[in-house]
Amino acid sequence: MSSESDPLLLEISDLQVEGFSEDQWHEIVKGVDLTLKRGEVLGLIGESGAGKSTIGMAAMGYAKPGCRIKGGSIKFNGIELTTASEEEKRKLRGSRIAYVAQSAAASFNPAHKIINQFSETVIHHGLGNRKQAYADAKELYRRLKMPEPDQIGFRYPHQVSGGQLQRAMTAMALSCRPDLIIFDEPTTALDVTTQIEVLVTIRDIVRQYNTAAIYISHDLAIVAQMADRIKVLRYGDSVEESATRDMLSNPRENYTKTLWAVRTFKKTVKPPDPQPAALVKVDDITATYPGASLPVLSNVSLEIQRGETVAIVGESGSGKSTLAKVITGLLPQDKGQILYEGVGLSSKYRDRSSYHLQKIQMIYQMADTAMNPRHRVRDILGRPLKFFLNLRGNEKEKRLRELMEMIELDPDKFLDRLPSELSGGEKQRVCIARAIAAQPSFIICDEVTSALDQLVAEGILRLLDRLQQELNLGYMFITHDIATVNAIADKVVVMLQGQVVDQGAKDEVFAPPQHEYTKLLLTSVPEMDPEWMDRVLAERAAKGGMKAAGY
Amino acid sequence: MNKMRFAWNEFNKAPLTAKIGLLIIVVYVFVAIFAPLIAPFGESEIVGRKYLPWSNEFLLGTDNLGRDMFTRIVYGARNTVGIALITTLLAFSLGGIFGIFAAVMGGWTELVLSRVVDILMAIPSLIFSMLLLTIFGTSVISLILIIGVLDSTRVYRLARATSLNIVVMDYIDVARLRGEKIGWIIINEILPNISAPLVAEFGIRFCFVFLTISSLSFLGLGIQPPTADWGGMVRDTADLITFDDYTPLIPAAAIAILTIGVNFVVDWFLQKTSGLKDEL
Amino acid sequence: MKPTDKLLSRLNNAEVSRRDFLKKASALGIAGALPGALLSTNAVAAKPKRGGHLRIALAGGSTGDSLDPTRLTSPHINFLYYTTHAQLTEVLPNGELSPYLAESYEYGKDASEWIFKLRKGAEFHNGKTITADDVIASLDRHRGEDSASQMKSFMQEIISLKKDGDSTVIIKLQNPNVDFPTILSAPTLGILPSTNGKVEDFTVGSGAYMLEKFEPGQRSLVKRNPNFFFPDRGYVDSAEILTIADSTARQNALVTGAVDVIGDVPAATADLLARNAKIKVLDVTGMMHDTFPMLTNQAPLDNNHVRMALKLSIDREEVLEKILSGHGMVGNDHPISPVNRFFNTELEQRVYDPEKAKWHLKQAGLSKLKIKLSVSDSVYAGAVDTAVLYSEQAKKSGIEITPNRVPADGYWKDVWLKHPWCVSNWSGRPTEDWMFTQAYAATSNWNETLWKNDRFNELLVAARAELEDSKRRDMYYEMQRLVRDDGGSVVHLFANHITAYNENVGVPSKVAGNWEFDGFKMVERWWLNS
Amino acid sequence: MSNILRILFQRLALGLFTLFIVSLIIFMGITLLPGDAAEAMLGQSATPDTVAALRVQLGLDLPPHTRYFNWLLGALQGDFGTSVGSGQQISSLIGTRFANTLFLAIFAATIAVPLALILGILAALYRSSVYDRVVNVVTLASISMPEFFISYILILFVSVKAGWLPSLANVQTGVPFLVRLEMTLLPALALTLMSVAHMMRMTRASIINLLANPYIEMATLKGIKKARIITHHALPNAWAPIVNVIVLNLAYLIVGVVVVEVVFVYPGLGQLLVDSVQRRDLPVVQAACLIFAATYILLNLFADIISIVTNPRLLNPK
Repeated sequence: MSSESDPLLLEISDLQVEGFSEDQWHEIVKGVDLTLKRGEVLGLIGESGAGKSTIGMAAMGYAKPGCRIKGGSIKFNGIELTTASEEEKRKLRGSRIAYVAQSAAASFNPAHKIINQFSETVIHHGLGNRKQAYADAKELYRRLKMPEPDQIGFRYPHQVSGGQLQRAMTAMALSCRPDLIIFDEPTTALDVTTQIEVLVTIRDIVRQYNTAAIYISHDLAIVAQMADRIKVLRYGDSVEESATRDMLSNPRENYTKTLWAVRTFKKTVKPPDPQPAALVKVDDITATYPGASLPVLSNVSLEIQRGETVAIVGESGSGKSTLAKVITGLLPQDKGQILYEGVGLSSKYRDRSSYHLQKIQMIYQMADTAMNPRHRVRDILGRPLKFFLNLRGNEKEKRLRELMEMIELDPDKFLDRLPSELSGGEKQRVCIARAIAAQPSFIICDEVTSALDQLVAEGILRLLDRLQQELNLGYMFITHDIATVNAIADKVVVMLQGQVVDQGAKDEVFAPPQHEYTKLLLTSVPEMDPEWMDRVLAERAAKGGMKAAGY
Repeated sequence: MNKMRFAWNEFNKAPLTAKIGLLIIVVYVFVAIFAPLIAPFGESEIVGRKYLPWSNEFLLGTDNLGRDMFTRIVYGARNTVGIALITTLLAFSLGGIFGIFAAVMGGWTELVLSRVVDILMAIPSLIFSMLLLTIFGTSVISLILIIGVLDSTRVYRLARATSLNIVVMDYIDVARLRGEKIGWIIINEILPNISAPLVAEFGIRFCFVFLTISSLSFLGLGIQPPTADWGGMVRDTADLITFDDYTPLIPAAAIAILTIGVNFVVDWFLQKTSGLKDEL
Repeated sequence: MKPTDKLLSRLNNAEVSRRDFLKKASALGIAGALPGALLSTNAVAAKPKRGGHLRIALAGGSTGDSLDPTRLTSPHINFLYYTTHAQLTEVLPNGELSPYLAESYEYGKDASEWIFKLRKGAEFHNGKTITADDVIASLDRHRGEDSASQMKSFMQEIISLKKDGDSTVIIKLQNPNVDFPTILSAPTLGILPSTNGKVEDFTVGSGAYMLEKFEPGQRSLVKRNPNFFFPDRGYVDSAEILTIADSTARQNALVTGAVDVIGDVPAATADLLARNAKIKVLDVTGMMHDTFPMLTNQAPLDNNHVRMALKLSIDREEVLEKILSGHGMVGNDHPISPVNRFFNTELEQRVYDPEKAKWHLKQAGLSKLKIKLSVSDSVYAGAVDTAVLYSEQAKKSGIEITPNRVPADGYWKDVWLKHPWCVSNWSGRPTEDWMFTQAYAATSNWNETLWKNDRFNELLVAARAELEDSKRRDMYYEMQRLVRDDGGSVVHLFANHITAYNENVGVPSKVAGNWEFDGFKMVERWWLNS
Repeated sequence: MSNILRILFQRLALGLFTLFIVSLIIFMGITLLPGDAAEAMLGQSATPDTVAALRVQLGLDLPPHTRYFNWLLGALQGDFGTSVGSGQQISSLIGTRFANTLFLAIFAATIAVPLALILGILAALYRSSVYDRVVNVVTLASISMPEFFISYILILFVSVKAGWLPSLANVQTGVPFLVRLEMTLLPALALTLMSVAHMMRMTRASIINLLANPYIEMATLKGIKKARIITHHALPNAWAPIVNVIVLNLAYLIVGVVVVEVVFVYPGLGQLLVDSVQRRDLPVVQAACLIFAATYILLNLFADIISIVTNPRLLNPK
């Protein structure tokens, strides 16, 4: 793309950023160097807390509220941003350097039409009038392959799907034809089948306009599709940097290798039960949300046995989380029945016996919202012990410590902490311990690893697996991530639009995929291969377009 | 001991306004508790001629009956702050509990409660309290109960609205699925999480109680004499202001300073809990 | 030199303070005549001028006011009725009764028959000539069984109302009453036009001014009646009577020139107001008095020693100073004012005496007394403060008085005549008989102390029929003594009517004290200088 | 739009129900009060005889439920009866006074609302600055003063000392508009002082709250000026909470101004209501309370509609 002789567009050296929390300044970025040429795409990769977003924003001379750029130099086009005035920086932002945020839904102002948010940048920077901006917006929407490019801009953000919004935001970033765009995890919030399409359009348009970009992600496979060069970050420090192909074929640092660790974990395969007896049976369930006219689940049936993991796979809106709500009794079904050990459960949790409430537990995706932020770990775990098992005093304390050891956390250190004082992985472990505390036989795991970094997620999966072995638990594992399914499932249920489209033993369903949709899902998962995206597109084009199939 | 040290650390780190606010509150509370020891005279004792100027003997002069103004202000702290505090606490307990209850229960319970609150709020509150005070008499207890109940409608709305955000959290589902009783959920799961907006409202509501009482005493329905209360003291001497006599400014300032102090602390608390960092 | 003149000269030479002056003057029984005297220096030379628009603000008046004389009570209406409606008689500034719409009146064979001759050619505002029929219809409305009039009990004394020709009315009473013509000067007994014996229009009267506009609780607008039967009275062309309930608002209105005259100036701020060079404050000793009535049939108040102890435990001087800032005079535990004709000048003034009070308590077999005093500031401004002050003073006699503030609302129904001890206030009555009959007679509905003293009640009836003044005087003297030493009321203060006006307002040399605003007749009697 | 219409109808129906309950509560309240209109009117001069006579005249001798149903029947036909005290038609008695009350409230609101918004926006923009702190303290001090006291102070300085404005606001029908404005400016200012703090604080809080949203950061990163971010990106999304507070304060301006009316001798509905409660003038109390309740309900409805109209999510469903 770019020749070696080009002057550097962006040159960051020894960047230090601090954040203020708990009444003092902490280093977030600890002296990172970074260079970028015109038209070049640099991938920044790392786990949460690596400082990748902070560096991305610092490239615009911006630090989030509560953060400050403490030292180093940021030169954009020869302008030193660390010493530039607010006004100088403001004039660069949006026009010369643009930003594409992770959640387009949150980053578009809900009060204004999409196209007006596009034109605002152009008009505000004095680069055109409204009419010109509208025309340009439509042109860019067209190039980004958005449906109805002439009309879609006149909708409000909430009227447009996540994938389209992400494209609209890319268009907005391009509105002033900037020299540099910062993409901050632009596809993380998207479904896997949508993700690939957005990735393609982003890559193409960046190439078309020869715009330089910094592409930030936690997913190496995605970065591999987008970037010419990749830089790995950890704890605000640079780990290694090299050209994409070199990085994939020959990672130098151990840490880089661990970034795709989850793909190496495989559950210990158990021989199938000679006399299968369903622990939980979901029998022909149809359910509708109050006030809605269409059912969100239709005729769903499945079975989970003791000691077995059934993965429910599907994209957002497929009804997989709703199924969890029906099983727990939070959403009464219209039709069908939930059976536990052959006994029909009442459709409302309020009418269920304490025994059944105790035996069916749930672990949630967002450990943050699953734990009361005002309760300490001791209370969070202690309550089910007291409530279900009536443990008090020393007995309770003993059991608390046992639980903490089961989830591999030091009781002395962690028992008296608040959730906000735990890391993401630790939170999820505590949630697991809370479920275990009730001595259940069936646990619903709703996207329990989706919010976690890969290494941490792997730890959680291992823990769940170990607990299953020890306690002979049945898991219903809800996830959208095929890799996770591969790692942990015995059986797989594929859901689409409230219906089960495919189910069976993991190998029956996946190897090779039989159902069209299952196939689409599997092929949409990014692979550690810079050619993957082009390959998949070529395959799909050959087949006449999977999208046309209506998924 | 740990907690004391923690509190002290927190205090040290507090912004200046919060320190001032805390200082004001501490002084007021101290004065309220030790009123009989601080005040040089009895609460209603007549010590001299009326409207004596400030002097060494009568720090803030005397009032319209020749009672020591400083003494009245000191006792006023006890009565006014005490009554306002109890009233506000009552309003918050009632409004808070029903508000959260409505949010947790949803459905008919919420509908009925909200309707009742709407009806209570639709009746002009000053008139309503006038009616009720006339029916039930103007003892301190009925004053507290009536203002407390009428004020609780506003707290109800706030508590319900904020609880609705909490009720959708997964940890509420966890508690429900454990089979916890509504009361437990309200107190242990929801209340701690809506305390920030409630406290903010508390700061304002607390001060409004003074004003309500003083408005009521304007209509002749305030606190019983000779009990010293600031609102009533402003009322008693208010017309002097037209003659360039600033006596009524003393109790008025007592209220204003407390209002400002309380809200300084509330602002600080909000800043701490909301995590919203002002640009430093 | 008469004692009055001597005092006045000392006042002018600044030898005595105004308050001392008033105190001494009241002891001399001349306070009623004082206001005029006090003003004489600056008002005597002024000659009334015609013309102008006079704006007056008073405290009383409510949005529920009605012009129906059988339904009204508020000061605003009383004021208005004295301005627009003519009564048969009027009380002159010097306290004497004089014929008004009546040309003359006389009693028949005794005081149970009264003959009123109407003024010839007197007309209503609408041009209709006033006849005996109008008088009969107007008075009749108050005495029917279904009447809800304040004057009902007096009017029911009438056993027949007859006319003798078009301009003579003969009234026969059940019992003789020498003071009956005074009763007919009551504002609500203004004569209204009638057809076929029925009163029809309340807005039309025959007074010095005609009603232009009436907005209940807000204002009344009147303009001069060119055909008034006293052609020389009524100086201003028009006047406006405003109700401004809040005292500060009234004072501000005067200070900013929005009104010319205000009434009910709070005693506490009257002197502050007087500092303003453009504002004059007029103090009129009247008949208005504050009382603490005790129900004499309830223990321990049924014991006169207890009552005496309470009467001795109030420091009237301090109350006068602190509550009224000296704008008034101390009371002597009976309701008769120095303005009244038969004010007992021989009675010794009761003073604060905790020791004597203790002695009385002892006589009642008590070493100390705890008692609740129900008060409301709606009775009169400062009532609550007075009670608080009283309770402090009474501590010295070993009496613990707990002031109990009750709602203004429903005071006269639920507290007065119900609570053993409460606060009350009387605007006073122009005659001793009227006052005693309403508030102290055993048979009265308003006997606020439920006091039943046989000698007193005998004297009351006898005095009514007594035509000889000196004998009546002796009787009223004795009655005052009885009320003072045995009655159930602490009558501690007579409050002045404090009126303030701007310098442009002309004031006659003598101002009536029976009501405020020159006996509510100021629109007819006062003027504007430019 | 159908969305709004549906809510409108639903709320109006609920509002009518609320009004009915309010009328019932007021009726019971007044009936429970010690003393009735006859006793209240006669006051100190009441005798059992005259009270009984007046009761018959006023129709108070009927049992309570009969009186209530008579009233309700009349009210349903638009006849709210006559004042017990003055015998005036309720409509004529209340009409001008309610118009006065509305006038004052609207006048005060036209000063207070923009002022509160501007102060609040500036405070959010320059938060933690000296300006922010000063405004905070001043507004807190102003709301902690009793209403009558603020009014007295205003009168002292503006009216008595400076002589700029009249201290009396006793407007009458037929007063020219400009004179009316002049007469009511002072009470309007007093009301402004009392309501501006609350609205201003809410505006500030709502906007600061919104500033934490990703789209505000996005706007910053688009190089939008700070002032425009506040006015174009934060404010449009803050309308719902702000309008709620404005409505609450409007309700206060209409309903809660008894004290200000007394001090400025303004012939509004509040003073009439207090008078009528004291006089047990049930028809007037009923009518006034219902007007107030209806105002409150309509204002809330208005707030809901504003929050729908300013929220594209609700206005333009998917």
